[in-house]
Amino acid sequence: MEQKKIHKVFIDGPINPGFIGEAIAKHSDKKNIGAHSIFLGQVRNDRIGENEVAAIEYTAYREMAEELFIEIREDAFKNFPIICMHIYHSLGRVNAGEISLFVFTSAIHRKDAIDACEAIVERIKKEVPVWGKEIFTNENSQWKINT
Amino acid sequence: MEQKKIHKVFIDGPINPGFIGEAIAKHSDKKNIGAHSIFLGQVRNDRIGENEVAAIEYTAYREMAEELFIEIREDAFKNFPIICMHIYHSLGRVNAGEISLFVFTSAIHRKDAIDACEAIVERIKKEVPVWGKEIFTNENSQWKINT
Amino acid sequence: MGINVLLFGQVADITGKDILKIPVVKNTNELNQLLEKTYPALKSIKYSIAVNKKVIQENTALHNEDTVAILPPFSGG
Amino acid sequence: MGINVLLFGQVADITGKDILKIPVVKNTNELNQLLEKTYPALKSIKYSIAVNKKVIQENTALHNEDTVAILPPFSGG
Repeated sequence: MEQKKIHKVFIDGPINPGFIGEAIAKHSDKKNIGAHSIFLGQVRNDRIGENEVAAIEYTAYREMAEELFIEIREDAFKNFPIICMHIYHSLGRVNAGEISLFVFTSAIHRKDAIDACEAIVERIKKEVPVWGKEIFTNENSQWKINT
Repeated sequence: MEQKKIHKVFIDGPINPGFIGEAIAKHSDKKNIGAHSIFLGQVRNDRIGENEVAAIEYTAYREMAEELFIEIREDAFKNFPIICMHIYHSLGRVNAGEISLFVFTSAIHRKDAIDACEAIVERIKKEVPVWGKEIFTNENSQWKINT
Repeated sequence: MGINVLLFGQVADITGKDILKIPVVKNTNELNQLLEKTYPALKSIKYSIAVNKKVIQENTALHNEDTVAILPPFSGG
Repeated sequence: MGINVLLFGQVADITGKDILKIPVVKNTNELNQLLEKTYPALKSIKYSIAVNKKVIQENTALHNEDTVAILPPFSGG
């Protein structure tokens, strides 16, 4: 079953939109799927005082994060009647306008795909030990705080 | 503003995953976006008795549907602080495993993108005059009923 | 002179056409009666009615050149 | 012999390192005291603690070879 095929979550650098298209295409042979829900996190060029965010540099406590991704995955299959799910998260530098998080759920019915996707995103933001350092256009930096 | 650039919603045949990737890529210059939410409807190979759905053939009352898509768009910008939104819907034959609906919302914050996307999908399913005829593998057919 | 009646999905299957030109009737209730008399199978299905591209909830007056659409349950997406 | 202390984000900036080897202390409260004595700037930030990759909510006994991580607020996604 799909549930067992666990891919690597962390990707070096930004997540390519073409990769997202390919991930979608791979589901065309799962003909019991009726609905996909996708969440993408994109790096914003926030202005903080005089400064503008040029990029975020992500680091993680990988061993712990990878265990958590497995737990989030198992819980998602337990809590929602989904057919498959995928999570990708960037490490390293991701420029403003580039994508750093890709959560993808698929189900027979739309509500299940949508609810699962949202629940997974919330858990990632809250529980997974990843840190983003905002790199400003002037090369100063500060640690990001999630809202 | 983005709000004014209204593209064609209806697409002949399935929505290509590569097209979805390209639509995502186009948002990399909108650097105030922090979150994208995407919903995709995929045609299921449902079994109904002895029959299996091979494809859905979509027809629409186009003039009315197009007015509704504009209204849905305007309401989405009124009701949610989103930065942009796109809807694509197939007409004609879409095979099982192919994509027939693509709803794409973008916002500064994730909750707004997610809530707007879900609200738009619900309105499309409920209000837009589109009909799907399920074509079975034996070439029989029946009109689909949305749940 | 008359009213354009657009027919979709299951309704078009029942009537065998996707457009009807009919003489002006007073209102949508009269149009319903006329259609269900001509195509009794319509009585067995649920449909809604749009007048000039707006779904109506109650009996609505009709005028020359109005476009009425007979809409079986939607199944897009 | 000892405990591995992993330091991340803001905490690693404060300590200037991303790993500390320290002698065994009895529990996480003792570890906290030790760290905040050595790096007083830690007192001014919020952090949580994971013992062997599990976030703990209360004082937790530590043993030889345990791995403790000092985790400033997450900001992934």
